[in-house]
Amino acid sequence: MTLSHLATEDVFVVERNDADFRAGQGMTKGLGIVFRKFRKALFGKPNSDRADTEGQFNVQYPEERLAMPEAYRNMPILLYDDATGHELCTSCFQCERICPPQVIHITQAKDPATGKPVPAAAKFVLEYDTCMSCGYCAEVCPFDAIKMDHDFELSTANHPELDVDYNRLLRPVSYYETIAPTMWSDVKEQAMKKLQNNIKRRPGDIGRDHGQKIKGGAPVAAAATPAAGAAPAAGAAKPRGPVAAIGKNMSEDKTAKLLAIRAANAAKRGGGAADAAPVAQAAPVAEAVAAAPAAASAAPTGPVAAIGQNMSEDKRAKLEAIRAAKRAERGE
Amino acid sequence: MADALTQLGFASWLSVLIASIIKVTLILVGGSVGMMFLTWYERRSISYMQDRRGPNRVGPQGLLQPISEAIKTMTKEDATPRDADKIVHFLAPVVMLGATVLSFAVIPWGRMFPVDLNAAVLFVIATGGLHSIGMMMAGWGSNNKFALLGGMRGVAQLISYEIPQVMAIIPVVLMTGSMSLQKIVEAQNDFAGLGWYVFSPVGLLGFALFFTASLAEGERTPFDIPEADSEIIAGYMTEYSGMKFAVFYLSNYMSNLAVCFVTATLYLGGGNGPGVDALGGIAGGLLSLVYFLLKSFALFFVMVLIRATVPRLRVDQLMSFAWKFLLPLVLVNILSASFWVALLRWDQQWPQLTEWFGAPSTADATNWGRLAIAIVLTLLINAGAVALIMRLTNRNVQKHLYTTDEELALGLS
Amino acid sequence: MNPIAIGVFIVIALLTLGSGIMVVTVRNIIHSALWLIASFIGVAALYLLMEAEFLAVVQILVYAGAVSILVLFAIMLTRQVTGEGVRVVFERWWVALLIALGLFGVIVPTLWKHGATWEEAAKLAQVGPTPVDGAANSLQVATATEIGRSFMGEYLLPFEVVSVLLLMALIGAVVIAYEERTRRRRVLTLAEELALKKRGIVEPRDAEGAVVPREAEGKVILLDSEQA
Amino acid sequence: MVGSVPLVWVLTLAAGLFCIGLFGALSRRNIVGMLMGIELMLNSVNINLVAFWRYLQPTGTAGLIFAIFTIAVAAAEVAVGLAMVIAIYRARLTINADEIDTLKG
Repeated sequence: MTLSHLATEDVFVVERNDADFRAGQGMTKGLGIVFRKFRKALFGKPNSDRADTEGQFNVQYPEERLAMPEAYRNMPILLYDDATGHELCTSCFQCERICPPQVIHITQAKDPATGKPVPAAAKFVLEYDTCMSCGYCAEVCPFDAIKMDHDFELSTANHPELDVDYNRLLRPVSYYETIAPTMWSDVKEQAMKKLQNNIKRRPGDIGRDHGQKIKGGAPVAAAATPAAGAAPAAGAAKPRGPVAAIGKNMSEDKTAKLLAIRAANAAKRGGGAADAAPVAQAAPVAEAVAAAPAAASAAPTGPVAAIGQNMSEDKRAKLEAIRAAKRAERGE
Repeated sequence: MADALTQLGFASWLSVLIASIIKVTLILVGGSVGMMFLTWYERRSISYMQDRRGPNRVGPQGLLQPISEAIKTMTKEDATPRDADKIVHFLAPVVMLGATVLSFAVIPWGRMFPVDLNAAVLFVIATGGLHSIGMMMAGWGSNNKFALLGGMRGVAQLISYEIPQVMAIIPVVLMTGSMSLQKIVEAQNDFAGLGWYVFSPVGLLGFALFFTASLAEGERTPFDIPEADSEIIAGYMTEYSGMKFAVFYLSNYMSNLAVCFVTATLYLGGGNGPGVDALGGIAGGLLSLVYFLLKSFALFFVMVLIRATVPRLRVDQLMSFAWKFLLPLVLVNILSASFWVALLRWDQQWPQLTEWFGAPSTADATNWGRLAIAIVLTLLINAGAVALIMRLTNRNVQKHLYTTDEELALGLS
Repeated sequence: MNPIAIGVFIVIALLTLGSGIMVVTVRNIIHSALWLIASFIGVAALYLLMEAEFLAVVQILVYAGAVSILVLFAIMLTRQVTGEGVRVVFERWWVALLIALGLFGVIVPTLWKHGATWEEAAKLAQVGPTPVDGAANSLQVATATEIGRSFMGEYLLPFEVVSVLLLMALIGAVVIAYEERTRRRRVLTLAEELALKKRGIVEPRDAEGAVVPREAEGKVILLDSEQA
Repeated sequence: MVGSVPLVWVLTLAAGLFCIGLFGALSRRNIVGMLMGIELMLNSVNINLVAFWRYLQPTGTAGLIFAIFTIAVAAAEVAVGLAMVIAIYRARLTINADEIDTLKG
């Protein structure tokens, strides 16, 4: 290696101090420093002052936790009003549109009487496994309905569990207020105003009929421990039949449910999976669970090809069901 | 123990057999438990040196961590490379562990001696030398260039550091007049159990030199060149996994334990200490064991401290350290040890000196005047030698740092 | 008669002889060297059995620890292609076998002829000096201490001769195996090269930028980049 | 050991080892192989020395001393021998005894 191509001033040569470099001296000094660190770490107090470079720094994670910064973002959640139980989401599809990995899937709610769309989501599915925590959805939401959660302990041995729906997405506004007070106080007023407007346009229970909600505006206990927030929702009674429980049997349950919806939509559309249609028409939604195998056998004829090949079976069915439902709504 | 069994009515050969089996079992159990404790001890103390906490989850203060690691290692896949020499590859860890366990045959635990071999000191060194065979087998049998490099480096290192190691023991052997570890421990029992060799100038220098050479023999940092993981993956252990790797690990830590035990026995008085003789019997034996373990683990702490401080040497630095630094000092130490012995015990060692210079004034009691002379003389010799070597080394270092103008002008140095 | 001693002796003898046979018959020269180590250790165990502790330890230290490693190093430094079809023994190896077997056939009957005489002598030799106080007759086998005294007394001249021999072997081995380097090379440090540059000593380069060696006061400046 | 195993057994073992070494030294083409055979022979000689010492003159030291001399000489021999092997290999790129047939170095 030669330095001819370098200018003289390009090279920085460290001048060594002779006195520090006598044989053995540096070693003795170094051993002394290390021993001092050992003594301080073992007998000194745990170090809380970050400016001090000696002492015990470790945070004993499961028991001790560092306070999360307010703007920390992990996974998206949906908010609902503590007092009324109404969700803030109006199914405006802004988040679904902006989501870079396209993991948000919304179905708009409809007035059963008139069939007209209502500013509320009938279904809201989010794939946590593919979500990249970019926070665009929370950024773009005009109604401040979708926010980023601080809970990061989401690991599971059951992969389909990471496709979450309303049951695991909903959090009360008071919970979000505890984890991000200033960020919420900035938007609180307008968000609540918009919600009040939307509630007026929601007939019946639409907009507050998902999962378990605490009514009456009591401060939510779940706010203290985010992980516990989802637990009561899973165990409680469900307002409507086919809402899936979270747990081991979830994927099976959900598949059946989604297939049933898909079959019903297909029947409404009148085309596509023609042989599945009569079954779906004859049976009510709850009984369509029994028809699931038949629907599954018909599935490949649908728009499956458009969906990625490496998707799991139930996810593919689910996505297909949602798309079919949307297509039906658009009146194809 | 064999005598007691014979009195119980066993045949003499049977009682010898039973006693041997019991001893071997105790040594193996003690060695492995000691090794497990050592891994925990090293990880905890080096963590605190680096402002961390180290393993503290499994069991109280993480004491059961080695057991969980052992279970983990045993459940791992035991892979052998396709083109490896299967038998040699398999035998290498066995040879390594066998050599280590052999050295435990003579190493005392406090005042308990499994076997009092006549040449016990040499035996420990010789079994340490057997490690080089295991290393060579592992390096060659793996059919991997990194393994071979590590094996060759390790063997070269072990062979060169064996010389200063053996010669650093010679002063102790001279001062004791025997190579039996038991006699060496007995000889350090003066002054109420505090007559350790390390308190004499000869023993102090010998201790430092022997411990340094032993670090190299045990491949401890800064001499961990055979398994330098940033250069040659894991050296001769590269192609080992699962239980075979665990056996290498076991052998490494057991030999580190052996090094601590031997150093404590040779220079720090073994199980001697104040109160051992006064208590006597089983209580005294237990106290000596406690003293012994304390000394050994303090030595191991120094090893860990060095590991946390000093970076790895280069191969040429390793060799020049052995031949240019350790070896001259060791030779000087032997010289001053002979002065020491001549001054303190010429009546026992060299009767002809008594003829020439007259009999020493008192035969049995400590002769303080002669002791003082011996201390001053050996201190002068040793300190002078150390100062000289340090100065020469320093000049060498500076010569390598700064090249003189003439050398630069010539482009040579 | 001690059955353990006989059993141990037979095991050690089988180990020593078996690995000795493997040394001379195995094709792979490295395996041969490893078997040699096994044989050395067997011999050391035999010494231990014969209460020559010091010698056993020296055997392990010198033979198993040093000589065998030297042999392995030599093999690895002079490794050549070995495989099927490469002869590892001479064509007339059976002559060697005949000679060895013939020698064995001569030695062993001679030994066994004198066996009884030696047994008598051995029995006599095992009796230690008569104790003064009438205690049990105990034989003190010579230990390392006695060996040391003999070296410094009776055998001082042979001892010195052997040390001179070892020194000669040391120097001789270095002289024979030393690879003479005609040119010394040294990689300059950054600081040194910088100092060279500051003094305006820049090595000349050709069109491609490679360094051209040049004569300076009769000595060649050789830098690392010249290796190419 | 001494009371149980006759001296002749040990000597027979030594003779066997000597003959094995002799066969190796005579038959191997590889010089290192020959050296290994010679090492075996030297070891068998040492066994003889130690056996005679232990059985016939256990209080003396002559047998042990000469065994140690043998070990020292063997070590010297191996060092020089292997140095020569390496030098030969450098010059000829072979260490087979029958291929090294010129007298010039």
